[in-house]
Amino acid sequence: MNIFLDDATALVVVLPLLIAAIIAFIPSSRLAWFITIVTLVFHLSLSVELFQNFSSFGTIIYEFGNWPPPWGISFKLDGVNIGLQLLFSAFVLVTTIYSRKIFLSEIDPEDSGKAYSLWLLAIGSLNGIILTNDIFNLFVFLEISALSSISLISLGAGTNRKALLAAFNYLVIGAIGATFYVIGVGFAYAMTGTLNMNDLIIQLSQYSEGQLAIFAGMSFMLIGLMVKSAVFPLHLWLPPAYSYAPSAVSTLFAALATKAILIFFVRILYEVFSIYNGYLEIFLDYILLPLSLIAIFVGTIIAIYQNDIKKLLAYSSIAQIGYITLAFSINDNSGVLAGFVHIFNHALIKGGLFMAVGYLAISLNDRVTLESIEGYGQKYPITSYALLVCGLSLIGLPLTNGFISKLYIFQALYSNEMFLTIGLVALSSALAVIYFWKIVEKLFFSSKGYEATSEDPAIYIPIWIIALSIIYFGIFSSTIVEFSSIASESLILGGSN
Amino acid sequence: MTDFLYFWNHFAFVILMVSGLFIIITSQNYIKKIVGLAIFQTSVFVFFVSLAKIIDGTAPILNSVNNVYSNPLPHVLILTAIVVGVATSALGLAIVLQIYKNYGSVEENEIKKEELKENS
Amino acid sequence: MTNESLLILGLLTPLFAAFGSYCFKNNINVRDSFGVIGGVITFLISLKIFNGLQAEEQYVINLFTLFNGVDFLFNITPLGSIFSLVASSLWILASIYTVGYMRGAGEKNQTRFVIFYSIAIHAALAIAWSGNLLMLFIFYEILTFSTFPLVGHKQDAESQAAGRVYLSILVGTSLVLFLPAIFWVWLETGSLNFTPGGILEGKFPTEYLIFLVAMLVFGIGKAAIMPIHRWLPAAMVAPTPVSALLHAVAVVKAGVFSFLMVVVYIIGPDYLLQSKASNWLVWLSSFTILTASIIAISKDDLKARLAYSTISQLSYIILGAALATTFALKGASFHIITHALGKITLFFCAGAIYVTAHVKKISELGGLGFKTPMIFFAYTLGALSIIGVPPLIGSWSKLFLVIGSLEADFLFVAILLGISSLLNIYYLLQPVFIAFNKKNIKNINITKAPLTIWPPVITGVGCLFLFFFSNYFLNIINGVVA
Amino acid sequence: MNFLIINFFLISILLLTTFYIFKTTSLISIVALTGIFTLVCAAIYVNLDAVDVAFTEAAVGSGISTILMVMAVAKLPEGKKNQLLNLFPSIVLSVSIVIVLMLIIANLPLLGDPNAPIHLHVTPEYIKESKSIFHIPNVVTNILASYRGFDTLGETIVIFTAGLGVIVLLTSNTLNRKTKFKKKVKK
Repeated sequence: MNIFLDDATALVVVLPLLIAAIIAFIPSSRLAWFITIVTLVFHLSLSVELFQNFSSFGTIIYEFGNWPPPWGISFKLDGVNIGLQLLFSAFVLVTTIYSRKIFLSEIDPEDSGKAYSLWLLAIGSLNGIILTNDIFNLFVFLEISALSSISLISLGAGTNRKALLAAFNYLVIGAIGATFYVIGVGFAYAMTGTLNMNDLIIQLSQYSEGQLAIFAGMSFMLIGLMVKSAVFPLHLWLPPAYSYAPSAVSTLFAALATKAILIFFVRILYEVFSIYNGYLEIFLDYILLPLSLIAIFVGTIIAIYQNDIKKLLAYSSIAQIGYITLAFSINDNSGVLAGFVHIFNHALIKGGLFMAVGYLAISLNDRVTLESIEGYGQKYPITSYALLVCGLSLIGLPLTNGFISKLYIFQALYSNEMFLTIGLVALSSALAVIYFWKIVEKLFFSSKGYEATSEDPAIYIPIWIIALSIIYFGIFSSTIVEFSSIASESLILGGSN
Repeated sequence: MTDFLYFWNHFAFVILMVSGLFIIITSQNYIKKIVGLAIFQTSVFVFFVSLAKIIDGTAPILNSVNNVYSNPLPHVLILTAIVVGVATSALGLAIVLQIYKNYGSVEENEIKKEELKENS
Repeated sequence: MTNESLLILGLLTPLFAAFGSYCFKNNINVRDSFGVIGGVITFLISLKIFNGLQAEEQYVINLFTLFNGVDFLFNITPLGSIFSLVASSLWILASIYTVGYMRGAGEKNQTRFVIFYSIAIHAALAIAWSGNLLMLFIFYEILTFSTFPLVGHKQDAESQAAGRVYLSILVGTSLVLFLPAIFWVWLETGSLNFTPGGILEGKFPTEYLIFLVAMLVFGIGKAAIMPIHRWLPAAMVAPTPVSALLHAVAVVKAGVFSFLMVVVYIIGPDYLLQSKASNWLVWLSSFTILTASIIAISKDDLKARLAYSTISQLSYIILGAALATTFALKGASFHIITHALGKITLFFCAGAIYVTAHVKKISELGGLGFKTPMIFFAYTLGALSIIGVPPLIGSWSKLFLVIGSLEADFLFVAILLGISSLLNIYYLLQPVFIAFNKKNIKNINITKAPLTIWPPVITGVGCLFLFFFSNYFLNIINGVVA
Repeated sequence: MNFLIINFFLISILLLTTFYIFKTTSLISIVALTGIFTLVCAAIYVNLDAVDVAFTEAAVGSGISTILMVMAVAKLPEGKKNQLLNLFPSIVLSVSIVIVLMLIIANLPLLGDPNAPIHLHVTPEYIKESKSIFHIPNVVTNILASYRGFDTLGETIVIFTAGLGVIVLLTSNTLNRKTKFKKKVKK
């Protein structure tokens, strides 16, 4: 075990990527799934180990090939990403357990080796995005994750051919986003000569000339990342991609993909951009804040008018990402803290919702629309109640973790005296009731009567793990808040260590 | 005049990038969109390689004649980026083939029309 | 039995009743008896707690910390014990009545109905006993969600639309106004605990108190002050036991109770009185009292008329809270009891009339009084109590309110209360006159449903009987204000 | 200064090719033009001392990419007449991007400026250490294989991912065979 520990930081990323190559051509779907599970259990144990290392020794910098930064590539595990790393490992394991039956009914068993291979590639690359400390290396991971996501999404064409259009759309928009990011990297590199995040900060604080070019570089990087993390108005690829992907895939992406990228987004905002405080303020107050508010309302209102439930959830994601960026646009500790809290909580909530809807999708063998699920609360009670729990959390009722998010967002807004925004956020959370209640009404209070069907424990147990964790973190919120405060403090206070 | 020559690469970067974007947005043919994407990405490659150049420098291969070398790091980055770009195009082409199989067309506006018809 | 376990048992009993009903869903007699048994147990517990509070015992239970300064806390206040006593005692009668009504009217999905009925009572009890504002909010929401299936019980287009109005107004106002108001209090004071005398004084910017009061009174949509009253008439499509529960016991009372709790234990009556932040509310609630009464007169549907009467009566309580003087608060607290008793009698009667005679409209009541005299006897008692005629219990609360308004130098309000009583007389007693008018006699087939007749008679006689035992309540009401 | 003039002409050819790609509607012609485009790029890279990049561009961009395109286009119908949609918004977008970028790139170091920050930081170490540690004359290879070897691993994985994706799309049962998965596709 010890030989792994030294390289644990790299292994959490490299291991899934390498195992992916092994399982790609395994014909047995069960074996492929089993290897994936074993890999991810190992992944989780490494993450726990990393967390313990972090809590006793602080920030971990891993240098590839022992080349010290800025000459080589390095990973950085600090307060900002340690919490997400842990959540990520745990969540992908749960999702993978859940994915088996879903894949079996949406993807031909002969393809599931390839599907799990792409699945591991997506996991490894997203983890790389979380950990990397090199701005160009991030681009490579962005591309791996984009290509594997696109392939997985296009597998949804087995049930609906629109998945192909969604995948192509994502490919084009995603590539534009990634290229914007690289242009930004180019500008930043041209002015500083470095690619390492920490060194970039040091270099930038030394150069006083060419601020406009650096500002432009940062803006390009941010725009690229905003495309990738579906920040309004650059979100157009997300709803079709999430709603036509195979259900298990939607779960993974909705919960984690955008969050991983958002982590790097705030890193650039608060670690690099903060050197140019004037620009940062302008960007936050006049661009990010209004965009987030528009995202919240547009996402919510479009979601209200959706009939297809996966699409509805996808638009709700746009609004929820809006909440996260809204919190991040408050330039102090409380705002960033709230943003991190909501990143954790929304990952759980949206993951749980997509899981439950995914189960309904495979039992229906069709698109999950408001009409088609009428009375399914009686037919599939266990799954439906899990959906109810997640949905109540999405609205932000007390005793669920959604409430904790709301609490911290309100606190951050209040301490910055943004009272109008508080009103708008409160209003939007009430609007969220409308679209969620449309689902509940159809599920539980429909005139169609069904006998309860026996549900598959392999699917509902993972769903309920998420649902229970939503309640657990709603009542005992200290874990998530602690992770978030470590993250926000190391981001705001200890920017470069 | 020489300033203009020095500036020409940056100018080309901007023009290429914008025309790539323009082709992606306006053209309805999926293949052409992929080509537009390739042009868009190539603009960045040109930009990076231009950054690396030093006047009177040579290719960054150590020799005894010259001591000034162009910057090798952007070259490395662009090597990666080229491969990534081609990989993206390849995947895009595969998707386009599947789209053709399913829809019988590779023109975006036609497919959208068909989708609308199907929905109504 | 320790105080803590008593409290927990009281909270869990309705849930056990719900679970029991679910387990015995195939044996309808056993299923329905759980409601009655649960009612008796919670009533006894509430009574014991009510007496215990007068003996200055403490009923506090703190399970865990939710977040900084806010615990998962139950703490029974005198006001809470009154509300829990009302809710639990009327639950017994309501569940007996439910059996008669639901079977008599042949409703579907009775098991679901019984279960959510019990859960709603649980939520009402938890609201009554909650120890801080957030706990109150949690159970306030649970109450809303658990009564939604009751409102939309018939599952036809009309009741679904009504259910949506009900839910969207109540949840909407609570999320947009109530919850931010709670956050505001927490952010300013760092606490949400119900403390006698309030927690705001000295910590909250007085000039903004008026906004807080507005957020609270409109955010607590269950209090049905105009213009947030639309949900209440909409919810009338529900079966009558629900209307009785909603409009007399659990839901609307939870609303006004919440507002009273805020005034008494969060803002503090003295602070509110000094700041004059609720003067506008006096006017608004007066307006609601009058307008709702006038609308009630125009309604021919008996339940709709009673619904508007409820809106009007609830504003008495809001008015009392807004006046914030000692007597006004006493009157408001007492009015929770008296109005609950009176209004549940009226609703029981309306339901009984529907089940026995299949009549909903007031104009079609002609001659019914001779065929079902017991119902109209009970109805008259309930109506007189609400009007405030001595020697019925309702006269006490009105008296206190009048004194309270004079105490606060609102002579206008005292006059208004008089006018409102006159209107009450008209719209509440008109059905009785029609029913006992020989000219209008119609041939109506009477179905016998004794289980729907006795509960209103009991509550009606209760209105009369308890007038003489009002001291029993007054002791603890004095404790509310002190 | 010869390289500047050559550079000028090559870049001009590149821009001209782009214009023709935009104008042409025949797919096979577009593919051919793309081939020319990448070859001109390769020439530009050689002129700018990026021989490794030029080699890769010629092999991967001009070679493999063109072959893939030809293979794809062979299976597709001829391109339709140019149908340009969204013309107005894209013109507005393009013009605004051009203006913004022109302002910004005016701040960048000019082509070949030996005092640009990128030539002063990090890179000198690479060249120095290449001499002393690796004894491999090609600095690009050193960086690619050692300093930034992890990027190269990532690059390989990108190719693997794309390859896998192409295999899935073109040969998988889920998408291609008339199994139960195919039936559900709405025609």
